Amino acid sequence: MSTTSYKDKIAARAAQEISEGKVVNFGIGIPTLIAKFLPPEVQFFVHAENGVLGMGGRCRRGEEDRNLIDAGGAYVELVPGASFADSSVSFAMIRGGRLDVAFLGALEVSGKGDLANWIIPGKYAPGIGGAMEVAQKARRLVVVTNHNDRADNPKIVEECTLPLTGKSCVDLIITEIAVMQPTRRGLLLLEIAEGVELEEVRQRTGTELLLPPEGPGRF
Amino acid sequence: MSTTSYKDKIAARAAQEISEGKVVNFGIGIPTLIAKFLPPEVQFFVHAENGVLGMGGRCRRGEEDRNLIDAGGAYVELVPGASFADSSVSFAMIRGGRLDVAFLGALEVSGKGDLANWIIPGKYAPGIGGAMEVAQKARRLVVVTNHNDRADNPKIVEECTLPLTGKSCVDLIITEIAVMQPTRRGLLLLEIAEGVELEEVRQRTGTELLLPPEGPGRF
Amino acid sequence: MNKVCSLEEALSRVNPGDTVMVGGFGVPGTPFTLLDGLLKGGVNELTVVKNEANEDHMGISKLVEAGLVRKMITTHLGLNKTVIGMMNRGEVEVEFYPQGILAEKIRAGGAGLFGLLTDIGMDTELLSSTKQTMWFEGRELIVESALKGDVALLHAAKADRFGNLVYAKSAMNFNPVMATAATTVIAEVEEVVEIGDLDPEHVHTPGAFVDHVVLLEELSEEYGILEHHII
Amino acid sequence: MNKVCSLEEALSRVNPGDTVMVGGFGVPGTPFTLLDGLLKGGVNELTVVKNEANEDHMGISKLVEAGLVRKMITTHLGLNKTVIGMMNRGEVEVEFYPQGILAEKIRAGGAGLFGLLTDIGMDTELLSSTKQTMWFEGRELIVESALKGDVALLHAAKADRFGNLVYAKSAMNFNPVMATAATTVIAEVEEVVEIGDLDPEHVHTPGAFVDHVVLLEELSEEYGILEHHII
Repeated sequence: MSTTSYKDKIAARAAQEISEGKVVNFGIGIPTLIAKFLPPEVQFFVHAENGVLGMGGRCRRGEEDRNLIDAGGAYVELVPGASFADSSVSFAMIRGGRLDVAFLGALEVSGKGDLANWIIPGKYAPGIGGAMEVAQKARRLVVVTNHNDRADNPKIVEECTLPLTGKSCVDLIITEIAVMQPTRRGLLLLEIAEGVELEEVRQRTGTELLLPPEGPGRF
Repeated sequence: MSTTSYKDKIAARAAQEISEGKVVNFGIGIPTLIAKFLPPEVQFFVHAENGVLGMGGRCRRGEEDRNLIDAGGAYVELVPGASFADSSVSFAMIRGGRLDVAFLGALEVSGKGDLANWIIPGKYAPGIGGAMEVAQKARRLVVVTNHNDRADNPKIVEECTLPLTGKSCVDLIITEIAVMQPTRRGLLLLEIAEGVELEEVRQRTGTELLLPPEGPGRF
Repeated sequence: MNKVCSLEEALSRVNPGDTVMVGGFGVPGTPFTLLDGLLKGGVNELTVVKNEANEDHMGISKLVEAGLVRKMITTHLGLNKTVIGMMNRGEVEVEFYPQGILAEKIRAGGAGLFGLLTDIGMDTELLSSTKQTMWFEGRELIVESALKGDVALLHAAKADRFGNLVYAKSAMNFNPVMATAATTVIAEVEEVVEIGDLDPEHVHTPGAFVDHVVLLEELSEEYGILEHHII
Repeated sequence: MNKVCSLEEALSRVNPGDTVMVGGFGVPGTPFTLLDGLLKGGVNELTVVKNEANEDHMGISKLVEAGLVRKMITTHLGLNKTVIGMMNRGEVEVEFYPQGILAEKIRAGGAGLFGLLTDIGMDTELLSSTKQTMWFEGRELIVESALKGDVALLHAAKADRFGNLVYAKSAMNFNPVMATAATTVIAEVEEVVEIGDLDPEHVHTPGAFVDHVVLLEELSEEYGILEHHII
């Protein structure tokens, strides 16, 4: 799979986690691709940490508004029903439990649902931004990530080695080859991508995979 | 002096404590009479605990707006430059130090500037409302009160016997016969009402009065 | 996407024993119709969080008088002799807070915080004797816990179908903070507009906080001008 | 009643060593003209509170690069390699907070509170190892102190002469909370209107919080569209 196609594969599967009326937050990277896989009749509201609720897609060139960006700096459109709030209200929405589902990338994610995605000590430490609050407080946290890193090491591990963004916070992990659910007993393999064998998923995953009684589905 | 005239006497003197551009809070009772003694060219902004900043006078009959009251329930007008805020912002303004001057009534006030005005144990205990925050946090707190209670006992005392609204919070006391300033050394008698003798003020006051070097003025 | 529903459907979310936050400061912003619905339903053992108890025989006072309220968390009952009498006779439990501290406790609950540190009331016998205090950065402070509700009942001037709310004038008061602080947030509104009809810069409470919107078909007398408050 | 004054007059209130709160999240809401004024004045040893350090060679970054900033209190520097480099070389001290917790610390300062209790970061090594914690109502929580500034520098779309402010779209962000939290609050604005021209229900920051208003005669290039953020 090319880079583009595996990212799209992940984003398309992630889009199924959004339904009518939901309040959604997209982290940077793959999460920004998810919205385009939702049918236009599904009305949902995208939250950005800088106080926008109800972002649409990115602006077409020439239609940018200097006062309207998302939390990553991109110029965005608004959907009907949008509103603006200050930073304290925007995060009250997050910590108060009004984000129905959030999608974040990962550096490492453990079978118990621990997430590390904000710091590589000595290499990359730009600050936590809003990620810790989103990770800890979204009602449902979906991690979307390539299954392995550039050196082919598993990103889904037994224990995170990097400093955590949040502990036991991940509800679902979607990669280009598998959909997995952290549970108290371990990581449950819910779905395998079309054309991928169970054995490949096992080999490329850094923690044991539990199988549902009916066996994993396909996506 | 009749009740009306002594209240007006106090309110008129209190009005001199307000100047251009100030943010002001009026408690119930005598404080509500102060605004009418200010010349119309002085632009100031009256804050109410329920979120109004920039109240004008009371509405003329028939012009009441069911959605616009002050913190005591009276229907009020707005001045140009008014704004509405929620209760948390309204009190952020108070506790954050943005009330330039507040006027409150008193049950008792001590020479050190302690104020008691919210509870008479066993008799009257309706709750503190916003008075404690106004008393503790206004930049300048002016107590406006009749000098003695209905039984002719001094309301200005050595030590308050009633539970305090605020400790060492009073900057100025204005009554129908005197203007006094609580200081660390004791209560300084700044002004005596026209036609009143120093001896009368001393007799009707429950704590020692200090005199300024130049002697008290008249009002 | 349509949060507009009937009064009955919305109020079916309120259960006996619930903590109910009720917007309003005096008449403005008080959800009289939702309160009448609760009264009719007879849901009891309620803990009610409200600035005051309205005035005698109005709004929340009717629920207290009917014995449906176990406890009130409030700031001032000065305009309600009936509820003060019931409090003094032990017929309703009342917990008082300074008004802005009540607002902050609710706001903290809504913002997913657990408590706040304040000096309000620190030197007064009533407060300093009944609260948890701690030393922080060289001074003793009161620790106030965050307050959350099972349900919040609000009144707004307008809503769209997503639940974005706009309040009128001094009817805002406690409504925006309570909108953030309850598991289920129900707003009665005087007008429902289509999604997209409200200016995003003028929305007071974003729709994400609101679960149900009830359109008022008429405003009862309680919403009107109170004769005794006219000069 | 007129809080409108010159840039020079307003900035004369900023002194070496001050804690300066600066509004903005990226370009929107950043007071670039006030920051350029500070840079020109060379006031140094500043502690700056800002969501991020803008991008390289823009806004607050220019003050950091000029060595005028002793310490930044911020949430994320991901879009500014220059300041990250200076931080790594020890040329500027940086204190990071989770973004919403920074907003709450500022808000608490503005609301006259002294601190707040939160569980954000409680289970992460970085935060739980460097913060004061306490047990409260059965759980361990982080105690965050309130944050106040000597000066706040804001950007708003409109102001009246009393200092009532209206922000545009996502240019609101940290401006309203910072407006409450500093001894001296200075807002640069794109338009000044007469007192009475703003709708009282649409004012975002009441004038009581604002000390000085500076009218921008023109918007520099920094306020415009950033080419590299266009798709």
